[in-house]
Amino acid sequence: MQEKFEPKIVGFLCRWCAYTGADLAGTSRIKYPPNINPIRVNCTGRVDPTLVLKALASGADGVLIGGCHPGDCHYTNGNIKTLRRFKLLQNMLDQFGIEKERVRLEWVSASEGERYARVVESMTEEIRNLGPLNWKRKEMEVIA
Amino acid sequence: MPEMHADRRQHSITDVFLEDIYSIPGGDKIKDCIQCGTCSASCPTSYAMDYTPREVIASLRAGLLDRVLKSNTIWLCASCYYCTVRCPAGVKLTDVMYELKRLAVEFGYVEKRAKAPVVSKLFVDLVDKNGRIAEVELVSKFMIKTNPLAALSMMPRAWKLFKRGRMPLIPHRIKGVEELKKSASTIEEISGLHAGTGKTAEEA
Amino acid sequence: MPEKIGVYVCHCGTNIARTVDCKSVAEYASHLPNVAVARDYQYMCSDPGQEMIKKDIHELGLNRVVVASCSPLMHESTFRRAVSSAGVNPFLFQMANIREQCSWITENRELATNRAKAIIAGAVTRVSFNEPLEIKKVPVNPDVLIVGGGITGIEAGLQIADSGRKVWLVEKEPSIGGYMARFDKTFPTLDCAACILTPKMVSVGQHENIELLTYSDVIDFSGYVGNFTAKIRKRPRYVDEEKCNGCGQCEQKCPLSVPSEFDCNLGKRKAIYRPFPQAVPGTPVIDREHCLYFTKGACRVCEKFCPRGAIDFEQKERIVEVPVGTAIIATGFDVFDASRVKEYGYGRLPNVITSLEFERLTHASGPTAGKILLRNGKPPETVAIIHCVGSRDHNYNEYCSRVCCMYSLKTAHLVHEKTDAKVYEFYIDMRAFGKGYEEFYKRLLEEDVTFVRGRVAEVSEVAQNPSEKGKLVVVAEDTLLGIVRRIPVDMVILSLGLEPRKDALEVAHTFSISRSRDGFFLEKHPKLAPVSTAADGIFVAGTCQGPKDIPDSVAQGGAAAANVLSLIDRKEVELEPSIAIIDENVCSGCKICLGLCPYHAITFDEEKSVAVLTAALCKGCGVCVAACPSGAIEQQNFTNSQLLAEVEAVSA
Amino acid sequence: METTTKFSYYPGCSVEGMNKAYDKSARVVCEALGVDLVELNDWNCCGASAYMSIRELRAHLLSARNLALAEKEKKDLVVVCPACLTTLTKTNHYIAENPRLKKTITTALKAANLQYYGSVKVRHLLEVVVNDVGENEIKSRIKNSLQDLKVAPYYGCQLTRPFGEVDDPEFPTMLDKLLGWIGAKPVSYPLKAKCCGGMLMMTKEDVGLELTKNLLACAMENGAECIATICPLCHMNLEAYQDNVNKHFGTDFHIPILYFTQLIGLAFGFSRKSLGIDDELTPSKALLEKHLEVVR
Repeated sequence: MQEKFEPKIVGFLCRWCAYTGADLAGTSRIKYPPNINPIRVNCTGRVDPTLVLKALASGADGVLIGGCHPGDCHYTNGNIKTLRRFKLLQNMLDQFGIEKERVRLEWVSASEGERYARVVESMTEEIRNLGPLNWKRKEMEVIA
Repeated sequence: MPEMHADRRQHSITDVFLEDIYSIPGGDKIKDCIQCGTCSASCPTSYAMDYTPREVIASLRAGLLDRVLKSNTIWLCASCYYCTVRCPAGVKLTDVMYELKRLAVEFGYVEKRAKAPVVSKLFVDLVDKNGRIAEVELVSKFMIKTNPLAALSMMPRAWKLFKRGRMPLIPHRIKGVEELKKSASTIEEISGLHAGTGKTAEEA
Repeated sequence: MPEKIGVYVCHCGTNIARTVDCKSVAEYASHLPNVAVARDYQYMCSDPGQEMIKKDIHELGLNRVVVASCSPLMHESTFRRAVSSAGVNPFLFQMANIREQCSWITENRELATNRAKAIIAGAVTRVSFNEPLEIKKVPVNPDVLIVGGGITGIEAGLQIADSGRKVWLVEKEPSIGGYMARFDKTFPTLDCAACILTPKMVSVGQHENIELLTYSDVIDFSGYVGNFTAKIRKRPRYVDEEKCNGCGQCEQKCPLSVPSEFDCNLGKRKAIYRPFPQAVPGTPVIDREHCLYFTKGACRVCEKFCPRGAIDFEQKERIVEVPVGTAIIATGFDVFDASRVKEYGYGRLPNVITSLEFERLTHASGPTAGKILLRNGKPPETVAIIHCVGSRDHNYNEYCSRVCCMYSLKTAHLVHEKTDAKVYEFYIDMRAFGKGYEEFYKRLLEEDVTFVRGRVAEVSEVAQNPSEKGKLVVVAEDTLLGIVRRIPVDMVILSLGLEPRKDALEVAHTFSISRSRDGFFLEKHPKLAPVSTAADGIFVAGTCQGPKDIPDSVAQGGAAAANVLSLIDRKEVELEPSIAIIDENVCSGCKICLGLCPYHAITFDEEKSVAVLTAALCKGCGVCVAACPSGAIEQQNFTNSQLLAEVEAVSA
Repeated sequence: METTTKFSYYPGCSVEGMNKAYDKSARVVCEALGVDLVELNDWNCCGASAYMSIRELRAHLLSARNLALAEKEKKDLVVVCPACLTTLTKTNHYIAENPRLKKTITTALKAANLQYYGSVKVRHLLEVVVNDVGENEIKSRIKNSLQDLKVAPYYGCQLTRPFGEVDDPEFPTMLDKLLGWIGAKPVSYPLKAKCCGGMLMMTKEDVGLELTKNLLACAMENGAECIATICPLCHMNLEAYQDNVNKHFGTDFHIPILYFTQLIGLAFGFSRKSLGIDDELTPSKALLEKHLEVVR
């Protein structure tokens, strides 16, 4: 029997909303696939595209960027800056031939444990359907 | 929830009910019922019911769905949807009533001459035959099936309606009725022998 | 110095060990590069756990430490302290969260164990790149801002002021006192609200350490813990607070009466008014929207009769900037708008009233001087009290408002006491959880109130029989009997739920705090940090955090005061060191970062043509770091090399 | 200015059968208002409550077939029967929310060479007249104002329940507003959105009669001279069963029941015959003559 493909997802979670929301999912014992490796940042505004590409180049099959809902950013509007950058990032992925579903930007508040779990769940399923990302081309190594 | 056996009779009536009700969008809200009775007191016909709508859910929880399926409660629901819009737990009680009606017919809980199931079954037959319903045909067949004598008492009103051109006697049959039958049999295939098709015990 | 890393895998009893094979994880970690020792232990946060780390640091010469346990939000500071006390810079410590975001989210032991390994690999790789950082300390401004002058804000304000600290108390309304000032009696003791509240209000007004700003709101709040600046807008009262002695002449002489908001529009007030006689401050305000001088251009009667010349029609709005070190948000609640439940007829059927209106009716200084009367001036013979209006309802608010059961009992008692009316109480579940509450319920049972267990479906004016003629018919299922009852009554009192203030979102933005799903302000931890917020130095207390009764609100006001005083007495606070630093040798002077910084922490040095950072203003969001095209900006403790290393390790 | 708005029109079985006057008056009024109703070709029964009570999936199929036919026309689908409105809207919602149901229905439709993508908006004619046509347009066409005719607007259940998308589910006001525009005096009475008994009149007559009696009594007590309806089934119960109510309860109701489209038509100056008012069992002629300048 072929082994089930378990996608590897890297999550960049802002410490105020998404990371706290992810903690809440755990505290509430909400179950979701353990396919995400959370990396805590102060604000999604810190997540520059290099980090995302680095993750994909290093073997991750997908990347989740999780921030506060618009208007709720602890640093006024870092999440909005991320949103703008995210659009550019999507174009970049497109040029590399990477399905845009592999990188998601989601708003998860500190009280949305359930939502966080569902986001990870749906993302895991989506990437499971897409299959593994084998993307370790030379030019990529240069960028990252 | 595990897949249901093709033959729903292998399962308890409670399990069959829950399987069906959870498949309705928002159907799982039935779990949230806090037994407050808003449904019963909002219901215009609960005064005539054997069990109030709230007691329907209480019965379900107690494993006593049988008594509800045998009762007059489900056939008194007029689909006014007051319970549904007012329920503080978001239970779609009108949909629950529909589901119970279907189960009562499917699992043979209704008496042969019980009026409401008879009219519903007639309705289905006529729609399946013609694609539309002709009220006159429905009413007259219904009277003959349930209470031929009472049909006589209807005569004065029927005559008045007829005189005013409100008793069209020839039913309309839609052109796509054969196509519609194809679609319907596709549904039967997909959903299995009994599941949700509403075939009665006798028919199955 | 070569890196010598110690890795400690915590079982957290069975919290982690149940789904994560901690032994094999430690074994795995021991083979990771630069790891000198890897151990697993029952409770790393316990004293023996911490001692183990310290011992290894001393004996094995560890210079970096990773603890894999719970969320860093729980114990990061604990372990930082531990390594620090053993002589290792606390920032050479890295925490790996294998509980909240690993062991608790799945039942699959194999997957959870693999995930824990990857998370630890990330932390171990990262910690090699961590750099020692010095935590900067700044002095705490001992002045405190309190927003909201209800019982919670009053309690907090007095506690803090009594300790000798200065309090700025900001209240939106013309007087402090909040909702409690509008209540007649308080449950379950039935003591008179005013008797216990007004002395406290007076203390606030007279306290030498309290600067009271009423008719005011906070429009901006900036800075960081210990050093905030509040911008407060003080709306014009058109009465000089210094000159006015509260004699009330102006109110008597004012020719214009309008409905009183304080009395739920059941009574009247003048265009120049104090909301209620015991208002603090006692200075009236002129209601610009109604005042004849402001609307028609003529009158000024109040000015004529004021013996102190305190009326000042020229008064303007003032903006006050106040430096404070900490803030307590105690902005309270709104009551649910009963007209939203159309089937209860509020606003359509005259004798359907709200619980708040009832408070005013039964209050000795209310519009009926304490008499409970129908709109036609007659006392009711039958009264129905409906619980849970707007609460426990997915159409409105899902939560229980916590106070309604008890105040409904109080309502029933007062109706009983003041009229001969028969009282029906319709409840879903009777929640009597506080001290003396169950006893109070029992007392009401003994007072012959008729309790009907069932949520009311509608209040109808349609009579189905002669006994219902001219009555309000309350329709509910008596769920204990399974029959629908129609009970004709004269008066219906709707027990309103509590809601977040309409401006809660704005307030949350002003203070950079979050809200929970129900819209109330979010505490840092529901059990262990109930009055703290995620923003250091900003606390929440009372009903702005969630529905609660007076005892709990007062307790929270006191708790917030203690938190604030503890911070002040520390005299200094440590600043988050994860701020940006700009390498001016690399900066190309493109100025992209300048526009991005939300705190104006980056300025431009025209001479050198480089960007310059003011460290005290930086809050460490990292937006500039991610945007800098030449890589001249780094974020301490979130450097590119740290993050890239962690990313690479967890992705592999 | 002559503008026409085109809609697909779904009359529904009830209107095709015993309640032709509703269809007739709706068409007359819409023509006058520049609302072009194009009858949906070969429509079928919507799968209404009686069908839904026996077969769930096939009830949705019946609805979906109509929606698929309407989707081809690329226009909103207008209905006059609130039960059809609820049934069609329910299928629309449930297909959108339940992928499994959508798959089943899509497969079944395919067997009949049909497809439904979920884009059709189902609307009741009352809502179209009030929201799309509007006050000015209606007032400008009044030739024969109803001159303070006291009308009790009767909404029944399914215009606003369960979905509540067009008006308040407890106290709708749309029809009140419309009646005001055509010169009538809408009677305010608390039962305007209560249930008339619906199909129970056939299967459980005593309950049906009780509910209908309550409505008639409440409208009368509040001064109504006639009742405006928007549903063929409500109309039938209130009108054709008035005799039975009187017999059963010893009451003496003789209150004319008129479709809202008939009332608009009268205000626009159409003859009673062209609006199907001659078909009614409780005559309204005398009443109308009292209030209208011209009654033809």
